[in-house]
Amino acid sequence: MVLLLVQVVVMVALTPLLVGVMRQVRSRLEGRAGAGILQPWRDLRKLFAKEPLRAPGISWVQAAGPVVLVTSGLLLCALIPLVGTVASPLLTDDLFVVVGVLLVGTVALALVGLDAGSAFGGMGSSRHMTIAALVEPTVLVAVYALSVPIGSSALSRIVNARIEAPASVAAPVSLLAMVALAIAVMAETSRMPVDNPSTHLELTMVHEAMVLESSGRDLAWLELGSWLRLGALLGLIGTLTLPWGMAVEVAPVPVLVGVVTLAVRLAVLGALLATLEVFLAKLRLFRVPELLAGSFVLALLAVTASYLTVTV
Amino acid sequence: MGVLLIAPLAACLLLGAGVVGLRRTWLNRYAGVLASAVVLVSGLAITTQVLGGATPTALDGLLRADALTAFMLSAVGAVGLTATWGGLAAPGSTSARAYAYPALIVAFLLAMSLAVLADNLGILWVAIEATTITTAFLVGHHRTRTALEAAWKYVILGSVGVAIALLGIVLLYAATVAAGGPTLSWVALMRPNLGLDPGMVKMAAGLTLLGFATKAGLAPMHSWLPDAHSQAPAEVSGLMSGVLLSVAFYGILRVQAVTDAVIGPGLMRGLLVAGGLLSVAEAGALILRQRDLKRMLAYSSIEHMGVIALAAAVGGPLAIGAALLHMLGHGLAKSSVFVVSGRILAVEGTTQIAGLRALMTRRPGLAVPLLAAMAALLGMPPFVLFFTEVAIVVAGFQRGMGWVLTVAVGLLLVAFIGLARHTGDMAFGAATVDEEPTGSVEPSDTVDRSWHGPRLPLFAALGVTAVVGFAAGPFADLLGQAARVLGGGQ
Amino acid sequence: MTDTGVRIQLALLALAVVVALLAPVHRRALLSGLVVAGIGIAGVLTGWLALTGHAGRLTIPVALPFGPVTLSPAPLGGFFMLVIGAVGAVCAVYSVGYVHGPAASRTSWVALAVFLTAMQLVAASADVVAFLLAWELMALSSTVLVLTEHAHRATVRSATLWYAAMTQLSFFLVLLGFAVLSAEAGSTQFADLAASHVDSAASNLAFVALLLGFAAKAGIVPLHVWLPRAHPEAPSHVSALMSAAMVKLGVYGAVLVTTQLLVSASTWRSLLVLGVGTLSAVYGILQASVASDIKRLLAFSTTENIGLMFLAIGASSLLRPYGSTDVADTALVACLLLVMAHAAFKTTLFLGAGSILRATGERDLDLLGGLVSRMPVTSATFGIGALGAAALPLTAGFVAEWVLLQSLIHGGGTQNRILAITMPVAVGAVALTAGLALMTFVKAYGIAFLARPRSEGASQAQESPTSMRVGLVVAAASVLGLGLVPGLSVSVASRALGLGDAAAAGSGGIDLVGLGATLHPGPLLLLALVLVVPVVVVSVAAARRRPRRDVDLAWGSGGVRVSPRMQYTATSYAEPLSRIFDDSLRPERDVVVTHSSEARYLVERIQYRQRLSDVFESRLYLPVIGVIERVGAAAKNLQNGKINFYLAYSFVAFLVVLMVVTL
Amino acid sequence: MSDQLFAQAIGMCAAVLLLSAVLLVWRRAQAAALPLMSLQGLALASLVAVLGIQAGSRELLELAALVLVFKAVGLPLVLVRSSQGEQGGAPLINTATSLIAMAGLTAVAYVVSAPLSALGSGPTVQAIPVGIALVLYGFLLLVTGRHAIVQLVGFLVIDNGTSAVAFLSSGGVPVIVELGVVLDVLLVILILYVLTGRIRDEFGATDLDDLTELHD
Repeated sequence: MVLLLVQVVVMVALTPLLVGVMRQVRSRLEGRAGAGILQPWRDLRKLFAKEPLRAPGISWVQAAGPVVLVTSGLLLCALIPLVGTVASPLLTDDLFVVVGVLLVGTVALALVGLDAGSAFGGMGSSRHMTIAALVEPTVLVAVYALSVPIGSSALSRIVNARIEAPASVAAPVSLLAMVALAIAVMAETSRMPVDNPSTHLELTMVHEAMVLESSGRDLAWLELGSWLRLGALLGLIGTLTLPWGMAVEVAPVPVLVGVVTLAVRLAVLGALLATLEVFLAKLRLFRVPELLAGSFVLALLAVTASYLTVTV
Repeated sequence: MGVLLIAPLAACLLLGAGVVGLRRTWLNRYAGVLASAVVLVSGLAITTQVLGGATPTALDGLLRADALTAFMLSAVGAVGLTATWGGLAAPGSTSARAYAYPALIVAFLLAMSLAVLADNLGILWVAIEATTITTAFLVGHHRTRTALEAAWKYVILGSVGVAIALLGIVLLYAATVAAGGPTLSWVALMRPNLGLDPGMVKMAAGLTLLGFATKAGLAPMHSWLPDAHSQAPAEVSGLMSGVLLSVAFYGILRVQAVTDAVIGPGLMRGLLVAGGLLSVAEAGALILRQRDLKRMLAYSSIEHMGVIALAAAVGGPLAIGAALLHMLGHGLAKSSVFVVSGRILAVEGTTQIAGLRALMTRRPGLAVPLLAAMAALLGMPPFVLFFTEVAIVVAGFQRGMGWVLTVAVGLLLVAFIGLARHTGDMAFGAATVDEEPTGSVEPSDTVDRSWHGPRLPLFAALGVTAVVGFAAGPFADLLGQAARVLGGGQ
Repeated sequence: MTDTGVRIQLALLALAVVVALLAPVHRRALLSGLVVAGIGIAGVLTGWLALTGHAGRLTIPVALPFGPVTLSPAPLGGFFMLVIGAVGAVCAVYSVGYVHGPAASRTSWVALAVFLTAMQLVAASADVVAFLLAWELMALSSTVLVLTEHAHRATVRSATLWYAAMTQLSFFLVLLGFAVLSAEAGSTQFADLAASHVDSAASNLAFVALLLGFAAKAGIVPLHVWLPRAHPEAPSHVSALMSAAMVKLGVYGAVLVTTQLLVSASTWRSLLVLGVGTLSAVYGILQASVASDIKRLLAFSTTENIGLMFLAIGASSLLRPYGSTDVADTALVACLLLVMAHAAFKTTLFLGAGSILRATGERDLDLLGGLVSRMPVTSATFGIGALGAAALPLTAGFVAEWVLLQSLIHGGGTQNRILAITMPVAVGAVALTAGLALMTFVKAYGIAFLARPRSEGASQAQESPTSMRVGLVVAAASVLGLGLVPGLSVSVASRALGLGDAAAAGSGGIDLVGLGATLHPGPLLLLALVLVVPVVVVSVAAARRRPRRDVDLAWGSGGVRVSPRMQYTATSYAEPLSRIFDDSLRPERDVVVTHSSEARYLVERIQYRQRLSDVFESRLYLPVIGVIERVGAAAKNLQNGKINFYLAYSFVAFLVVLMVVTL
Repeated sequence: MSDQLFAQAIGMCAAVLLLSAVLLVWRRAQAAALPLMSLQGLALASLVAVLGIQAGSRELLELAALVLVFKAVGLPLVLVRSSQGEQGGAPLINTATSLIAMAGLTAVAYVVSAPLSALGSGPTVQAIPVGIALVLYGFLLLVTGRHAIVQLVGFLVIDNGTSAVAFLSSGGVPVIVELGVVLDVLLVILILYVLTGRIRDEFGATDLDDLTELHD
């Protein structure tokens, strides 16, 4: 139980920094000075101080939605083995449960978008849900691919297996699965090829359109919730690709080492993602299904490869 | 013991003479009901005797009553009662002069009772031909051009078809003469190893089956049926559709019992399957685009007779029992629905399906019995036709005729869709077609709740059809004995 | 013991008929509703008795020499009686407040009582004739119920015709299948049929006939066309009963056939069931995601869930011959869990749709909106139902789908190439279905309840009366209850399948022993609550310093005058999907621009109309109907009125018979 | 009556029967052809008489008288009155085709009566195919006839054919059945006579092409 709380506290602290680093890397590459790594923290503090507005016809979903999003983000950080791989018997860190919690957040965000009652909120919510619907097969089949060699879909057992057999990390099956999962994560957290987070053109927005009508602390929670999801998912990819340095038992030194390696992993992946975004153009909305179909085929190949290689 | 057999015939004769002689208004009105009541009562009385183990005979062997006869006589009585009592004319409308109509109805019942009671196949043929004669003028009763046309076709096609049966019976008699024991009595013919020549019996069987199939309305000899039943007055078409077809089929069952003993079931099974499937196919196809209610009901009769033919083809105690029960159920349901169609014609002025709209909202008094009877005909539980159709399919598969039943079931589905669509078009929908009813469903004054005629016969008929499926005890024994009488043992 | 249960139900049915016919009008709804609820509860008890092994026999006399017509539910039948009884009770309580107009008539109440009892008897029957009798009674009573509002809408009649025709097709197929089996076994008792599962051509024929028959009743894709037509037309408590209970009997039949009557190792049979299930799941939810009529959406989602159940059955019969029996058993347990979960959330959703329909008079999502503040209880319960349907954590839907996914991924593909191919495709299909379900129910809930009302009816909506709310709350509670304490439902399901309770664990969680996978929703909920406390504290603190300020205009990127019509509607919400899946949905779109009369360049009004067709209907059913119509037309000139033709028929028949007889 | 004479008499009657039917079809069963019907009745009656004399049973002779009264005199009389001098229209197929059809039907009659040889090989058995041929001719008349009268004649020819087969194959069915049959035939003819009258009042002529209103 302690490990989970540690992970939550660490992630709440780290994720705004992660977003700050990504924005900083991106601005540096684009030749801009950038607002510094702590800018996201400053945004949060400002937003918590401002008063949220309520237009006519908006219901309690406007206030409850952000809280649900943040909570699902926190749950994600608790369940995914980021710092250590010690699984508690009662709290199953099963991948399907993780995906379920992720989807609760997605639904909350979509409902907030719809409740706003403006055309853009509805548009963003519709596109977000369409993409979430098309991403789901990729995520689940990628999970299936990862669970085949171990015979269980519990994350901690997958990561432990990877730690004991480092060669399996580089095996074609896991590579295929990781690429599919990466594309899925980029689509789910509305990053560049699918959606441009820093755009001002409402008609091209997906994620931003849903938070258009929120203000004050609602917007703060929404932003923090999205960052937590981004951080948790990048952390998941990180632990799966670079499983070394994770705490194997709950003791001060390994946990500290785990936290540090987590921070390093997040920073590396964040920077990598930021540089990738600089060089990628945003896909037209109706090309996204092709991307997701491609990632689904990759995941499917991963599964059949894992079966056939084992039998051959 | 034999007096019970003569009772229905004598009573009908007496009634007919009374109608013609006395020419009283009340007698003209109730003649039909009295005659069918007498037939029913004597049928039930004979049933109690038969269940006691006796097989009464009368007129030195010309009439005899075994379980099958008892069942059929009760069926004739029951359906007759439903049709005549249900179709009872309004009190004031029968005049003393119109004695021909009731007299012919009584004669019709007499002919059918004779056909069922006769032990001699010749007398059976004469009685069935007599039914054509008595109903000729009943079909032409309305004196319209179409009624006249229907009557002409009915007489010509009916008599010519049945003449083929006479040829068959003559050849059967010739076979018995050649075998040394000249007889046409069914009891005698059923005695084992009579030594009849198989070739002759085969020819006699084929021709008799074809002849009686005309009167039973099996395709391809059915063409007179839709015209006759749609033009005849409601109670007459109820009687004809309900029980005349079954009496003709009773003839086929009797002949089948005789010939199967000699030449085996092969020939009759083949012919019955062909006739049955053709009937169900043609009825199903023609019901789909049907425009007139009474013609639709006539085709539904052809379809049900096709099913009964298949049951007879399958043979065995389960299938024969199901065929008999199917005859009773179909008779009761069909006569009720014809009575209702008569009332619809009287009240709405047309039986064109396009002309009848939203009966359920405008005239529930007519729509409810129509729907109940149609549900029975469509084979919905708890009505008995559901049990019989299931029994026929199960028996068919148990005796190796699976493919025939599969095709039949497919055709029954087509007929079901046709019947359901037309009944739905007539019964349901908004009352005023041009605009949806606003607010309250209907101002109550336009809703005509009256039944336009006696309710009890319809309740009784449909009630019996619903209950008879579950009636074990004496009824089931009668059915079992009737099936065994036909040598349903093999 | 169960025979007393069945007797009680039949007695209550008689009572319900008497009450419906004799009770005074203003009391009729309450009394009949309670008696029907009594039938439901009696069903639950009988089911429980059957599950706990207290079987008893009740024989009904039948005129024809069939063999005894017996009613003695096996554990599997008991499980379905339990589910159907519960759904029946909830719908009956709900209907006391809901029925109005023709739905409150005597025939409707009698038909409702007969319908519920017939469903119980189908699950309770132990021989072919009892099964078919109850099956057809159920069909007849449900047709009467679907016809309740025939005077109000013209579409009711055509929908009922489709329904009656497809139900009769299903009855005939089941009849043929059982007839083949009884011919094989020589008796009509299920016990004897189960004993004689020989792997011959006849049993293959019987399997296909029975599968198609039960698929037609369950609404599996090629035979699903009646479902989106009949359910929207029936009164809502009837659509709830039909969707949550009646289609389950199709699943009951399929499970009965695959696990008891026709157990066989031939893979083509399980692949057929698996394929049909997958196709139904994906196609059903795809049509649901683009449907804008709320009841049509729910009907298609029923097709999807039934597809998942058939997928589970197919997977279990595919896995069984390859040695992993406990994985196969888990797949069957998943199927029964899906049955319970779907019964729970579909009842909630349909009853919710009913209360929306009663309050606003609208069924089209594009005309609803803003009901969350006007109808709090309905929106809360509909929300929970939507969560369950979208299979989100802590609901019954999630548990069922989790067990299904566990059984699929532990499919042991290593032993066999077919498994190596089918299992991933099945997981992909289940995932796509779950995704689209998510989209569908966010759309349904968001458009119906959130933002501003899009029509007059929606703006004047009031909350529904108590009995409806009681029904809704009980149904929603069952969705959450089954989600939070899945151990109970898993043990019931495994006892129904005769597996003992190997798969249930303490504290309500599931421990799939064979698969080594565990799921404990309780602790997960606790952890979530622990994490939500600080967030709420921060929010409340901020709220005290900075309370929410009301403005009269939403931001809308520029504060333009915002009318409710500018909001997204269900059609526009699903527009990206209909564009992505356009080859299977065949959308027909036309935009009508009406220019103002004075100046040709000024546009007065733009109308966007979109019609989505059901590809199975347009490709499969309409051509077949066309052929039948042409045959009907061609057959007409067989009876062309000329007497010479008729005589020619007789003459030809005479000659043919003469030839047959002599040669 | 010696066997040889008996065989000749039977052959003679059968020949006359067949000839009358052929002539009937040839003359399209017009009103003028009605004497042929009485000829046919006469031939049938004589056939029965010959059988009666051969078997020496008084019953058969009485039957012969009955047949003579009805079939030779009564029914043709009804036919003449119901046709009221109306000249029937042309049948559906021309006379040449109908004659060829009759030849075919005669062949069919002989093929079909093969199983009847089981009755022995007396002269009467040889004559049975004539009876069956008569039935087939009656059917041909019915199918091709476009007039009420033609159909009446066709029906009568079928009935004569059946009676001939009955008497030839088994010396006549039991009396009570024979009486019933004759009564039925008589009643049917009377009904058809009344209906023809009504058709003439309704449609002005007894052309059956007017009777096609009832169709699907």
